[in-house]
Amino acid sequence: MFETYVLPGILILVHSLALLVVLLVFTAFILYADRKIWAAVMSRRGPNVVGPFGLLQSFADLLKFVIKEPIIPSGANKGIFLLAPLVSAVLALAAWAVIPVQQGWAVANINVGILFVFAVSALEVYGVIMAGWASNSKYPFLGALRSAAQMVSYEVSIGFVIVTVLLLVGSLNMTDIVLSQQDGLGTRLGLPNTLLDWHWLGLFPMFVIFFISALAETNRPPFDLVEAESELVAGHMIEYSSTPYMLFMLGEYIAILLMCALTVILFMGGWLPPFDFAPFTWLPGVFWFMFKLCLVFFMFAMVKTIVPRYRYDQLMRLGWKVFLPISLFMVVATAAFLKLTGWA
Amino acid sequence: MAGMPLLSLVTFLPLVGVLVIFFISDETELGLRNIRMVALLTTVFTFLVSLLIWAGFDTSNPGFQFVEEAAWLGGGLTYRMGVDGISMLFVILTTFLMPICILASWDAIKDRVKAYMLAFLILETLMIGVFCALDIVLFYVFFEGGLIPMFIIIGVWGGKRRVYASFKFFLYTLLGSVLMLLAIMAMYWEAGTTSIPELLAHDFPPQMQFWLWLAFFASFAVKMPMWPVHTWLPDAHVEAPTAGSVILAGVLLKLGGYGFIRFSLAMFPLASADLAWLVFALSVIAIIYTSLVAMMQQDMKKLIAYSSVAHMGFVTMGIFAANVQGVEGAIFQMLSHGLVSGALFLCVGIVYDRLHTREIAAYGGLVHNMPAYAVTFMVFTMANVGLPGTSGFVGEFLTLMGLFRVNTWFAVFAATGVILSAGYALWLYRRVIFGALEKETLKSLLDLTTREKVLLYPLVVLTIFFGVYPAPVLDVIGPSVEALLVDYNAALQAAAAAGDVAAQMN
Amino acid sequence: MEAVVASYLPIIIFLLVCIGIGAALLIAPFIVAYQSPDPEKLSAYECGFNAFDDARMKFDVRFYLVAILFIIFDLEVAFLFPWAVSFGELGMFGFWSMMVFLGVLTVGFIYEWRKGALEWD
Amino acid sequence: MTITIAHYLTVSALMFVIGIFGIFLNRKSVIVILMSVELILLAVNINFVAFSAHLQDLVGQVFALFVLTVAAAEAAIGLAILVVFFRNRGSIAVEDVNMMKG
Amino acid sequence: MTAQELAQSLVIAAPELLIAIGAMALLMVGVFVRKESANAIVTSLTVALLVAALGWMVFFAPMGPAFGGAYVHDAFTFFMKMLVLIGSIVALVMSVGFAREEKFDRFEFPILIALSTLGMMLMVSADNLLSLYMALELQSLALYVIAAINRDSARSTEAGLKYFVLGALSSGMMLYGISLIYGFTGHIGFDEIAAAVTGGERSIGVLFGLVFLLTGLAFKISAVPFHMWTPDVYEGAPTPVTAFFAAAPKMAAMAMLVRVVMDAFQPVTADWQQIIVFISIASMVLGAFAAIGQRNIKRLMAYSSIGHMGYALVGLAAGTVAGVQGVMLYMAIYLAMTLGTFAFILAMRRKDEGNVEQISDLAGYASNNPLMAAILTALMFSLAGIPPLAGFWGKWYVFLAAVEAGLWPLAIIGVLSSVVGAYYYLRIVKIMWFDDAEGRFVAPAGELRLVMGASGVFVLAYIVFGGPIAAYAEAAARTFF
Repeated sequence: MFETYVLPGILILVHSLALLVVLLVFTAFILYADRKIWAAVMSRRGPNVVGPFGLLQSFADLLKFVIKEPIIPSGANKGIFLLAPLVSAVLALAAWAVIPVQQGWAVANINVGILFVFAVSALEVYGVIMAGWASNSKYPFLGALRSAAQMVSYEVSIGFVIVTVLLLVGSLNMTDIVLSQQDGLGTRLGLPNTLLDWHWLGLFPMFVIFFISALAETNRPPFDLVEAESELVAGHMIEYSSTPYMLFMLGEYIAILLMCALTVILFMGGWLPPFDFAPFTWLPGVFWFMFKLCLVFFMFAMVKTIVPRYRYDQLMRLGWKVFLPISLFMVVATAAFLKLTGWA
Repeated sequence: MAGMPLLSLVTFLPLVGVLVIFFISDETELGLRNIRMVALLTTVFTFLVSLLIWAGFDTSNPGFQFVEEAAWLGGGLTYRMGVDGISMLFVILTTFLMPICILASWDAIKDRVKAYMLAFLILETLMIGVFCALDIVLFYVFFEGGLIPMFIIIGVWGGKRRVYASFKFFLYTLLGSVLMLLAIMAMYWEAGTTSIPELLAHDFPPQMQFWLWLAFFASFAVKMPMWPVHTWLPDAHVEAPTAGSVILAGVLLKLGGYGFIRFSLAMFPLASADLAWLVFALSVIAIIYTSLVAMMQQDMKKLIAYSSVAHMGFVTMGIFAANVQGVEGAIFQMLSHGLVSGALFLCVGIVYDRLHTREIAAYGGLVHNMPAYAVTFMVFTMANVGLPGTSGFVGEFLTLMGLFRVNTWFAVFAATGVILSAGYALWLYRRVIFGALEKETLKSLLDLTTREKVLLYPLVVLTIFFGVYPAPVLDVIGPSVEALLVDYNAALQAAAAAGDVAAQMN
Repeated sequence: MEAVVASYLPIIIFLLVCIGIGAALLIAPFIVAYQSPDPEKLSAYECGFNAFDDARMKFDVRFYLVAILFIIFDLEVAFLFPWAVSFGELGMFGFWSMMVFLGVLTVGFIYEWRKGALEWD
Repeated sequence: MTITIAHYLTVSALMFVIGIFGIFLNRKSVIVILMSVELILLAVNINFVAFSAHLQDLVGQVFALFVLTVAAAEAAIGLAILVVFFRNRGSIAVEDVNMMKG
Repeated sequence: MTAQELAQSLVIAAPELLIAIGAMALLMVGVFVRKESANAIVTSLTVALLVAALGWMVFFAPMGPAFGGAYVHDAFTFFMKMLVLIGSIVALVMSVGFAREEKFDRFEFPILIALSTLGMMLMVSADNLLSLYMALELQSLALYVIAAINRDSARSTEAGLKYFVLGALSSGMMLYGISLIYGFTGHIGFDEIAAAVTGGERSIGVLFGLVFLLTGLAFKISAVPFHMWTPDVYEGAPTPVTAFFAAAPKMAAMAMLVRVVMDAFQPVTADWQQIIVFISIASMVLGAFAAIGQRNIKRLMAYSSIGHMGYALVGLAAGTVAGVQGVMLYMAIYLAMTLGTFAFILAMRRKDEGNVEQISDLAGYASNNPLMAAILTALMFSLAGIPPLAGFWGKWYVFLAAVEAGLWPLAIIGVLSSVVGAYYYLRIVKIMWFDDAEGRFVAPAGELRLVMGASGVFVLAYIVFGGPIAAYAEAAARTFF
């Protein structure tokens, strides 16, 4: 009894808690990094008061949120109003259950990992819609609609991109996806195992599309129309305050990290070292994973600082009229290429 | 001559007229005249051709003659035509009455002449087909198909309550005959054929005969019409145009009688014998009840209609008396009634055309300014009563004789019907023809025109001729009826023998 | 079968933990923070006025359109997933089947495009 | 307690019945009807997958996948019709779907 | 599947493939040509496409199973698909004038017709439950949209909504039945199911599945008690759409019903026979009585169609060769009658009022246009089942089968309700012939006259030329035994 049920259960629990704690702390610093980078590009200092170099800024924010008065608008549908942030945050977190940060280091190494992530991230729309609906105010509602439309539009391209990767991998398991990048284009060209084997090279257009779609999917600038301060005054979150508001922000950042992690796993070889020889292989996989994650996030942050915000119609046009046809075509092209060359 | 499909020719000749009329415009007066002429010529020609059938008919042969067969819809359904002594004269009767009807409607029908003529010609085809069909499905098709033109004739060219009458006519008849349809299907599965001669030869199991008989009875009793399902008839007659009434009384009612003889009696002898009491009872009621009702009528047509019901009571009794006199009498009665009642409706139509009323009370003393009319009317009234020397007498006498041999009590009651019919017919005659010519409206009435004479005189001649000398008709009917009854009695005896065997075995 | 199901157990536990953390954060201010609800504070606020009309208003039908298009395309993706995973084992028949399928999809896509379903202005 | 095919069937039967009742007893909004229809289809999918696993036969799962697609298409068309209906009548309450009777 | 099998399958299913590819090509044509001419071009091309498919099927397509038992083309499917195609083509042709007069110009309409026709052909040919379901949905989804095609009309959208809700419900129930059948027999192929239910104990689960399956199918042929949508959809949808609804889908759904019960469930005939008998009786009776009070002719035709489906089911209930033959002939004859009638309804146009739909608008039509009135009269009597018109022969075959099978209550109730039904057909004849004339209708368009004429000739001449049709139907019906 104990050995079959309780012990594995406790192990999983510990595992989960470990991952979550690391993830949340990491998120705190990512948040800080985001602000710092933004500030740096603008030649500002950014947060620099709380703790050394302002490193503890995020924790101060947390404290502030917790002791702030939570306001529930009188016209709101209370239950759904409070459920919405929870859904947003929990779903973003939940997807992490299947992300392997190193070989064997996944809370759940299920055989349809990527499908799970895809499904959970699709569900995130619910948080947005629920928030917009429950607030019973025009602006959140409009913001939620726009946000939902935006999220689902790019979801489609992301799906097609994932399909191209799957064509090369032949498995839905995240670990298999990473491991398949041990030999790829580079090896076939006669080079040793390097970062050239990863999918980003072979599927470069898809890599780009995925990256941009990830920005849009997570409402990151330049696609942050949802909370576009000047127009919709924070979109679906407008009526929120205190930790409910914080949960949205938390969910958003965790989703951003999730997208970064997916980029890493799908295109950048996951925990694999960039060069499969001596000095690089000494470092553990989890380091490489974190390193790549930070790299991708750095790109996220840089995009935020340097690209101007899109108009809504431009955003939708980009999603439906550019990315969708290209990714559809790429699926066909990739499949045809694989069939013709017999690589698959 | 022998190779010619004479029956099909007679049956479908009117359709040729239909085709021709179809292409004549009815916009002009000339066109209307042409339409009438074509219709008349078609019917007359059909009549003449049909006389060839009589001419070529072998009276010594009790079986079917002029038989034609051709592939048809498949699945056992074959196009079969043929006539025997029972049906042949009905064909002639139909073709004979048709030109009369056309002539009778010559001036009476003013609007939609084209449709009217088309309907009549189609109706003729269907009626002839009923008597010629030797396939039971083909029979049904013709039998039912007649409803369509008749519905239109009553509904379009009828009187005030024509809509009610036409619906009643249609639905009553349809209701009866759908049950017959099911019976026909059952017969098909039982016997594996729809050919009437083969079905006649087939012995249906007694239990089944019972149900089949009832189903056929439902249809024919309505068509006949028998009490209590006769109520459509007075309505239909009253509202139909004159020619419609003539056809209705002259031919359509005979379909029921013909069906009784051809199917009920011949195919289900056991059931017929078992259920004869039912027919007798209903017929007696019909004769007495409808005769009494007829006396009360204020409307000439209605009176004649009720008298038709009463006369048909004699027919059904004669048929189910199931002896030579009865059946022959019934057939003769039907033929005679076809002439006489048709003629009576014509007579009514003649005064109706002049005065546009059928109220008996509106007339009186017509003998003074319409002597020829009075004479012809008298002949038909006498024939309707069944006075010796008219064709009506022969039929009634024979049926009653046949009935006496079977059941005296029913015969006695039926005989009272003769007296009652004398009552209402003569009373009608007296009120319309005799008396003083008092009413102003009547004084200007003219006697029969040439066209009307052409219509009525042949009927007068025939009525008296067959009353005095019925042999030509009876010669035709005789052998077939005898053959039928031989089969009938043989079937009854076989069943009785089988019953005895069964009884002994128990 | 059992093994497959067992591999999902961690997800459940992980999810419960997540919900726990989220709920804790959500509830915390209701326990910790100072609260003084007041109708004026809680009422809807719209450009400096009380709300003009119902928030459950009509909105652009194009949002529906996007939703519907999404459903359709996302399902195509659902078909593509198993196909892509087993792509290596599929013969030319499998390949061409999916090409036909995508061809049909493309026809629909072109139709939408031409009908202006993808316009947004 | 092991979970047998009967349990799956019971769950799906319950969902199916809820869906049917949702259609017939709901007097409020047509959207609820659409959702009930989806519920019915989900019940069917549970059946298919459960049977598929029970019979060790893939056909059921393939069927389920097709059902999913059809469900999506149905939802899409249903919503579209509902939208045009709303545009014409300004309501999607069930009792307002009543122009024609008899 | 080997390449050779695939090639063979493609050849067998060529008509369907032709329609599928053609419909997509036409969709492209429709969006790329000028907007004003799109409808005309696409409609004519769609007609050409369907005619080509019909021609291909008649002259070239071989018969046999295809796609590994998912599809079959045999004499039965040949017959029924021909009806489907004729129904679609004629309905489409009849829509042209209406589209022109009523500004009903959406080029999607013909394409949706083509797609639903494709679905119907596949329904007829489906040989396992999966292809059956997919084909059914292809047809239904297209039909939902077609019903609501006039999106600016409240009645049309309401019709579409009602049809959709009930259609989705019924296909859900049907699907539930399919899942049970699959689960308890382990198969979805009709032949395998038949083998599985033969002999040994058929489980209660299969029986349940069968009930649900029949429920769904009954909806598709609008049989009682799943008929509620029919009157509303008939009334609400634009008339050419109603004409289409009345014609082609009924053929396909009936064919599918026949195939399911005769192919997959023949070994358990006794189980489904009672259900079919019940549905049939209920449909006939309701169709007869509910139609009496109707004033809108389209609505009347809806009840009439419910009744007629009941009559067709009489043949199916028999479950014999004669029964299947009866169903096939009944459907063929019904198709001819209903198309003719709808051609007439489409021709009910007044100069100032546009299309009218009240039965009373027909008053005195016979004096205005006797020829048309005569044709409609023939059609009405035929619908009522009066010999010698074609409608009688339809009833003849189905009731013949019922009598053979000893289903007396069914047969008797059937003929009695046909008498009741005759009443309301007569009422139309009465209004046309007996009542005083009202305003005139404008002269019907050429294609409507053509359809009416053809239908009238068929109805009148069936008695002469029906033999070969009946013989073919019988041969086709034998394929199930």
